[in-house]
Amino acid sequence: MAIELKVYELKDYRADIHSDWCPGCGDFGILAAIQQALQRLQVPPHRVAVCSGIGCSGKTPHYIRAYGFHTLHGRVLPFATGLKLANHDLTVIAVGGDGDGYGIGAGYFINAGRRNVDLTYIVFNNEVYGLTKGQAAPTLAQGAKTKSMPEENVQQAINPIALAVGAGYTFVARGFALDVKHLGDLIARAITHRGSAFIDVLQTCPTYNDIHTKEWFLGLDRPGRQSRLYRLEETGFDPVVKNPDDPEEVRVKQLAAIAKSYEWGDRIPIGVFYQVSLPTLEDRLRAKGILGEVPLARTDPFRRDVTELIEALR
Amino acid sequence: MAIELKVYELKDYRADIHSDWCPGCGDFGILAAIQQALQRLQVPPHRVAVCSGIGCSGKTPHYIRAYGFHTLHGRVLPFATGLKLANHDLTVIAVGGDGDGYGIGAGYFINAGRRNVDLTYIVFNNEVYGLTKGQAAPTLAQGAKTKSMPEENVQQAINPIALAVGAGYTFVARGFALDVKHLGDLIARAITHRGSAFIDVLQTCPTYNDIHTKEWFLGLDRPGRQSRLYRLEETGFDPVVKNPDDPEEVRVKQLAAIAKSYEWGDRIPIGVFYQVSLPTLEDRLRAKGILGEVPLARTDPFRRDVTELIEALR
Amino acid sequence: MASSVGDINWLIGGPQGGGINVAAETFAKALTHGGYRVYAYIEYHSNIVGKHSYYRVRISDADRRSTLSRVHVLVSLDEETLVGDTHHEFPAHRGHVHEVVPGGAVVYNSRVGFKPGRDDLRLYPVPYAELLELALKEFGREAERNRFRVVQNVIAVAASAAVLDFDLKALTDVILEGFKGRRAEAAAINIRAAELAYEYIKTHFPDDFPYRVTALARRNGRRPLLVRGVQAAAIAKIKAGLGFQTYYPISPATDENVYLEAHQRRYGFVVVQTEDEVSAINMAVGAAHAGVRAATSTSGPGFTLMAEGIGFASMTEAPGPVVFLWQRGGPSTGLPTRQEQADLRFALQPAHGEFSHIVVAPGDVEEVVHDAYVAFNWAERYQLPVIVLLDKHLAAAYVTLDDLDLDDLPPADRGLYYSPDGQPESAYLRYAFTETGISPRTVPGTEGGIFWTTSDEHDPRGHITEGAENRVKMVAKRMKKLEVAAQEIPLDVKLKVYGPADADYTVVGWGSTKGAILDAIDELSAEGIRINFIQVRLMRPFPAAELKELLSRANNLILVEENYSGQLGGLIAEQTGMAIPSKILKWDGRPFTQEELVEGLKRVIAGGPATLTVSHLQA
Amino acid sequence: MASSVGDINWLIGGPQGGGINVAAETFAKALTHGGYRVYAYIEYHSNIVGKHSYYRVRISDADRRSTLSRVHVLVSLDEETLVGDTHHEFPAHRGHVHEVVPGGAVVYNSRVGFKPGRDDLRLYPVPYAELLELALKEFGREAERNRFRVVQNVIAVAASAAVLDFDLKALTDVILEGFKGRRAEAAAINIRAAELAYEYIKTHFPDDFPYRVTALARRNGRRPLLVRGVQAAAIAKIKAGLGFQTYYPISPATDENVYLEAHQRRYGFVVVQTEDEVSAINMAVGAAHAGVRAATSTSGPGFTLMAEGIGFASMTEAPGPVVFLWQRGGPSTGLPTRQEQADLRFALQPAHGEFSHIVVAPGDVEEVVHDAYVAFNWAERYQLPVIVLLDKHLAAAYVTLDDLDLDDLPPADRGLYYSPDGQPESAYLRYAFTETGISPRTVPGTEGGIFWTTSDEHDPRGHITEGAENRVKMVAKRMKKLEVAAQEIPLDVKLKVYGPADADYTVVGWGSTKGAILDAIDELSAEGIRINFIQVRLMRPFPAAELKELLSRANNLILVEENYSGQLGGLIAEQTGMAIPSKILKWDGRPFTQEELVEGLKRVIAGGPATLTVSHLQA
Ligand SMILES: Cc1ncc(C[n+]2csc(CCOP(=O)(O)OP(=O)(O)O)c2C)c(N)n1
Ligand SMILES: Cc1ncc(C[n+]2csc(CCOP(=O)(O)OP(=O)(O)O)c2C)c(N)n1
Ligand code: SF4
Ligand code: SF4
Ligand SMILES: [Mg+2]
Ligand SMILES: [Mg+2]
Repeated sequence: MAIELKVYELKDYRADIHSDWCPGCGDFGILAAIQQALQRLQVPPHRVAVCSGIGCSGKTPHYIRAYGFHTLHGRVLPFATGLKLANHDLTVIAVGGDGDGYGIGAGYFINAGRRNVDLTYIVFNNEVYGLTKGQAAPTLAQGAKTKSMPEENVQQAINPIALAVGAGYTFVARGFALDVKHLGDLIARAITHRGSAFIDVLQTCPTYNDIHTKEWFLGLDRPGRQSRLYRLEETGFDPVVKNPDDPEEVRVKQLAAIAKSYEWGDRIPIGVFYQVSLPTLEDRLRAKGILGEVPLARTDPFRRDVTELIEALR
Repeated sequence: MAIELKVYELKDYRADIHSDWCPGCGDFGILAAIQQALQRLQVPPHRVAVCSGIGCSGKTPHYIRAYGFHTLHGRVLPFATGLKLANHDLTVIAVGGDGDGYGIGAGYFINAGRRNVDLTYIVFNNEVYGLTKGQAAPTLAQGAKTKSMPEENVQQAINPIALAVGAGYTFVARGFALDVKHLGDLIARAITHRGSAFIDVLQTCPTYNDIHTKEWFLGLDRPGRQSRLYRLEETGFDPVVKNPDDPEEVRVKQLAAIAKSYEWGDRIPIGVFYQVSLPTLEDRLRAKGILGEVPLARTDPFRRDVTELIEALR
Repeated sequence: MASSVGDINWLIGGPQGGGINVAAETFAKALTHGGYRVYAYIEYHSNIVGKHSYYRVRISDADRRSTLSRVHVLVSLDEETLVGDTHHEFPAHRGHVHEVVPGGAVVYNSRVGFKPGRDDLRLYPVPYAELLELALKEFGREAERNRFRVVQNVIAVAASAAVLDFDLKALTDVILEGFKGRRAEAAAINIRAAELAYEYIKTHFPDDFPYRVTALARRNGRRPLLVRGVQAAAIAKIKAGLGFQTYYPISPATDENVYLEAHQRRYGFVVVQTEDEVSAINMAVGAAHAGVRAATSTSGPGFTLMAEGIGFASMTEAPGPVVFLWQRGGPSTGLPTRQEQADLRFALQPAHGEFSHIVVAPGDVEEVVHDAYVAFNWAERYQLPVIVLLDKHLAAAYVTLDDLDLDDLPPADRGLYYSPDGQPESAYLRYAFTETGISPRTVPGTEGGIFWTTSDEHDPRGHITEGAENRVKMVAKRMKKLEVAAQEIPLDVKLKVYGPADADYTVVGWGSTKGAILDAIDELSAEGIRINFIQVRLMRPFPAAELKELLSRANNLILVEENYSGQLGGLIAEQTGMAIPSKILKWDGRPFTQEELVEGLKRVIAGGPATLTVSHLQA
Repeated sequence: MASSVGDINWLIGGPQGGGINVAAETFAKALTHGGYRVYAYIEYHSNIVGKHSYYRVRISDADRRSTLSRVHVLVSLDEETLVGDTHHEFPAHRGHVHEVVPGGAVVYNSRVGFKPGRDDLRLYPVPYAELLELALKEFGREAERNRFRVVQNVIAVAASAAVLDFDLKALTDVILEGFKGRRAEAAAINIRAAELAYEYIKTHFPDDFPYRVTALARRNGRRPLLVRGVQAAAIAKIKAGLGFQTYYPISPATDENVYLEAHQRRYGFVVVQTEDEVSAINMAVGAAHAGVRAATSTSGPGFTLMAEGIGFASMTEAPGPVVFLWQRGGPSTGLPTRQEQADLRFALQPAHGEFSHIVVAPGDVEEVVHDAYVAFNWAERYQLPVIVLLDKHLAAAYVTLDDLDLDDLPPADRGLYYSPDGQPESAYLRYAFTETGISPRTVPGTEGGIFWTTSDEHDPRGHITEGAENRVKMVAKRMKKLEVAAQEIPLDVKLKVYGPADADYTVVGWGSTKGAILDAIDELSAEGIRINFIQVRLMRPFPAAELKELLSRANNLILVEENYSGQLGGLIAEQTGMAIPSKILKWDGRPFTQEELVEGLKRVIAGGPATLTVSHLQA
């Protein structure tokens, strides 16, 4: 009997449902990039779980043909972590907005960095709360005022890349929603990376964010119409730690990543800022003999003999 | 009539109640340092509000003669922020454990950095959950195992200093609980600093943390018995941003602080890592005409005329 | 002055984000200025652009407080409004044509190839785009037709106004008011487009539509208000001396917060957008302890995150905050933009353990004003958190009122303060045991008034203690305050009765169903049915004795709620031991229309099933 | 075999963190090995070192399930145990001497200048330090007297064993077992110290203490178990196939988690310590959706943070998790290490909106095993979260059992799975409408089984929809599962009746008060009072009809609860319309002792007040 070698096409990653994002929303680009990455890696759709928080971004799983979990506002990382640990054979992608991830979800964003579970976390950074009609997100600069805001923002913006490095993510990158090809590459690298991979995606929100628009990112407002974005990999920037056991190299690479993260305005880097190969939480649990090769979800735990536990109480 | 010039003594900051910390707990040192700082600055006790989370550390307010708010686990920063904005004449000090601040409170730790409200946040970093009997806190290194833990820690530690800088705190320091004088100085500087001041305090927990003990910090285990701690200010390290409007200087100083934060093991820096003078949230609200000079708690808002609001609905 | 218009229901439908709100609210305002009483309500999706949204404006010469199912004039901005989304695997609706009364009007874009599938309608196909083009041409701005696409909404509205024979000038005046500042240049184009559409109808269609809103004179010469719950709540809070408001964006509470944000400078209070609702409640508790009147606003999902902070506020006897809970469809994220009354049970016990708090549920805009205001008095007098339980219906529905009367509100009551004069500091016990359970407080910063507080059980000084005797007394002290509140709160804030005392049927309900219930019993009374209504307002402390008394005297009780399980019914059974035999329940995310409720009540009266489910579909 | 010992209550008190647990548990185990039935329970502060803690061990030859107030042997490790902390501004207790029965024993350090203030006690001053010194000398380790200070506890225990004439060898055997591995070297010193103390009593005091526990023969030759709720729950969970457990440290749930952590390697499941309870619940929901049996354990403050996740699990019909809620004194942080049954109301409606979940409240260790186990079957069969409601009393109390019987438990029931074979992927509807409301599920990773899920309202495929018709059906579908569960769950898991069917008095209660209630009605029955007990176990779906039937047949109902407001009473009134006229309530953070409850019941029977407050103080 011949083994059928199925090749997945892009359409195999598309769910049969129409999106309700605004026309021109950057989310379309991110969606396409995720689908391209999955297709490039030929991950079977039924081996993928896409989890999301709540927001415009949160609707993403519905548009992908894969197991889709549209969870709670700010809780996507704990959910995805539980899912992955329960079935480590799945390719787990978590997505969410910047309010979702850095506002209400900030504690989970930081603490997931401590675990290095093998999953990919993509934040749709549009600097606003899209679905609730354009309030400032934690990435909006202090003093900025988008068209939907009655007053300028009084709170400072956080620096997602610096926080991700500080929290311990082992793959830290930034993408641009409208550069689908490049973003697709980043996502594919993130999925391939063993460990917690984080991608902050600069996402245009034509409806509410009239400051950082497609035109602005692409520099169409500038005399030479030169894009504000540049690719780190094209500048020879080397984000990858060669020897993870060398604390000095780790420190240097982390600092370089953080230093890069401060660049903003006329030149904005996208690409991989930092990458290191460290044991995942799954590896550590396996090393302790707690987790086996077979995912928990496929074990048969119904024949356990607990006599010894009871006897120990005598 | 002569104005009575009251001079506050240390005892004026002591509450008439016995502490229930374990003998030798580092918390005693932090308590003394807070009291010394307040006395040095001669802040009248009734003008001080000490707020805390839940944990051994959370009991601190009870031992200080000042308005004392022992709040919820992980919520001290939002609480203290509300208190301060409602009465900006008060000196507000928030304290809590490392589990409290970096675990359950991580989201508030990060987001408070975005506001720069004028308060001082002191984290009692003992690497364990003291009050719940010694589980790993988010500052305990991966692979470490204290005497109370059944297994080695599988999660990585976060880097509080790097996160605080990334989150936007305008004063970032580290102290040592048993160097009361130095810590008292740091706290006094933090209180004097206008904006959100953060101090991570290395705190010994003789009951549960048998790794980073007083002896270890002081290097009593080393051949030369040389302390592992050193003071940044004694090395000529300059943490202070001279020109807050110069993004380049800000970036350099922030990176220097983060670089320093990676030093651990044989040489551990204490002192101020970073300081910048930026408008506080109160300043920004005042600049907008929202907040006045008189604290909200002392305004009389009961004679408001809302006719114009009603007329606008016709 | 024209004769009674009776009730006319105007409905406009179109894609979300396409300006449907402005269109409907402009018309509603024009009608109000024209002397009509309107009740206007929007249904929309949790989506920014594109999904189906519709807005009903009920036009009457008497005060109405509910929507109607039957439509007299349907104005459609797109095809889906007419035919629904039946091409989907799981369609969400089948359009609005079936709701139009025989002889009713359908105004639509003549470009849409519309087949009504029934022949009792008056069809008004209007060339939206062509009329827009004409208007733009007059200003030489045809090139900007895309930018001005939204003016088609005005065309549709003006066309419907013509059908109804409504005064064009009254409409264009409101349009003009809408364009202030730098947008003023667009006013002329809009007004011209309205005129063209109006003319178009008058020219092409006979002027004999049976429903007409030929303008009434204004009552007592003054323009009435057009007001919705979020505005009423915000104004009452400002009046009450609000000092500090926190929020995290969430529908349907956001509008209240946006309103407050816009007025903080003028009145000198602070609004903080927090990182989540946990932060929102705890900041507000901090501010309350600091001595300001503090509040926060949210809906179910956010409220669930405030649970911990509410228990904390109560345990530490904070003088607040006041929490505004604008219910929406649950559970979980649920139906973010739809109506439901399903958070009552949760609001009554929103965290672990036993603690005192007050829950009040206003039923209309006037009560929103009252309750939002007095909630701050209660919070400070009894030193506990107060929950004002509202909902999306109250938040969003516009109603015509002659005035908002704030003069009859009681004065600010800040409760008991401790005055330290002359006494040693040790004399002050923040949690002193008293007869009422209320201990005089101080405001941090007061010399001689230092206190401690903790979420752990504590002694009168506020220090932790686990002693059994103190525990027994402290719990009782905190709970005692609720008994005192129950004695002090006036009866009509607890309960209200509408209609004849000796009715044959008694409807029991709460919150925003009040409007539909009052309109329905009006209609039934007119048909000779003797029916009245008991409105339960105060949910905690519950007026058990007072209600029991009323219920025992009533004849046939009928519970009306917008949830699945009849939560008020459960609460009444728990508190009075009396079960209400008949229930009319609705949980489809839409408020009762008057007809739905009338129909439901008639079925119950005719001996229908004990539990009757009403849905938007069945009406 | 010796004759009946009746009931003997041994109490040891001393500073927290000073080894009091080990001392008491060692003695309890020795007694169990000696053939006695013990019931042992600790009271301690939320503090690490120094505050007053005490441990009661009730010794009997019959099974007892509650503690006693009256003390026969008081063993004090410090002065506070004797005289309390009455020097404080707000004292927490006045020591335990007043609890000792006339003729009872007080064992204490002879260095303490103790004046009992009553002359009906037998005093046993023992030179703790000197005896320790003697023992150390024999091993040449006097220099280490500080390190071995804790051996004084053994001295005190051994002295009390001598007073009770308990077999020294039985005690030293257990001491020996306690020192394994690198601590073995200390065993000899401890044993020698015990011998010296035992001798000291036998030498210096007459051997005529009236209460004696001269060892019994072991029943059926086998050592019985000494087990507490946290262990029972953990073992049952392992047996049930637990795959994934999350937790955030919190008393009194931590011990269950520590137990599970210690056994994850052996049984191949994963325990994750999360950053908070929000994370704990959501991770567990993720794992449940992924197809493993998932659980989390917490107490009130943590549970309040899980509210949101529970609503989410229910809305998405996750097959779990099972949430173990170990109640403690509330509200807010409250009394972290004390007993209360005050989270029932909250557990019944732990989040906004209406959703289905199951709540079960076991009353003793055997039921903990059963309920913890079947909870996983329910979670998967009905695809909803299940709450097992326990408390600190159940968690901490050690009880003697002959065995833990796991053989009678039903087999694992994983509910309905969808099998994709041959069918097109589009055929699969994760939320298909069915008669039972249960839709067959797939496990992520299954080819042909792809589904979507969302916390928003959704269509059968799991995509968002706000359509009214779907909404009406989806809510009803989710709630229907509860009705099915109500039909399928056996009656004795819902309710149990103990005692004569035609009793004159019927106690109604739930959870861990069961032990005290059974012991109290035993005592009252022996006095000729005809009294029985209805235990309510299943709180949701509530067995309203079954209970109403029972209650209507009962004569005089008496509610017994460890909370302020009588929460079960409220639930019963809500569900059955029946109010229970008499209540015995206790909310001082300590479980009912047998005497307290007997006394309370007698007062009610004698026509006492309708609501009776019982406190530790009054007994
Ligand atoms: C607990 C809770 N609070 C608030 C909301 C309301 N809410 C829905 S989406 C959203 C924010 C969306 O912003 P973001 O996360 O940046 O996503 P975007 O829409 O921009 O993609 C909020 C606050 C909610 N669903 N749940
Ligand atoms: C919501 C909630 N979860 C859990 C707890 C239990 N708890 C009390 S203190 C504590 C941790 C204490 O650790 P840390 O914050 O480091 O303070 P420390 O005791 O070490 O000073 C925990 C988890 C709680 N009080 N509230
Ligand atoms: S509001 Fe912004 S983020 Fe949301 S769908 Fe529209 S364009 Fe996209
Ligand atoms: S447990 Fe540790 S942190 Fe807590 S009081 Fe004891 S020594 Fe201090
Ligand atoms: Mg966003
Ligand atoms: Mg700690």
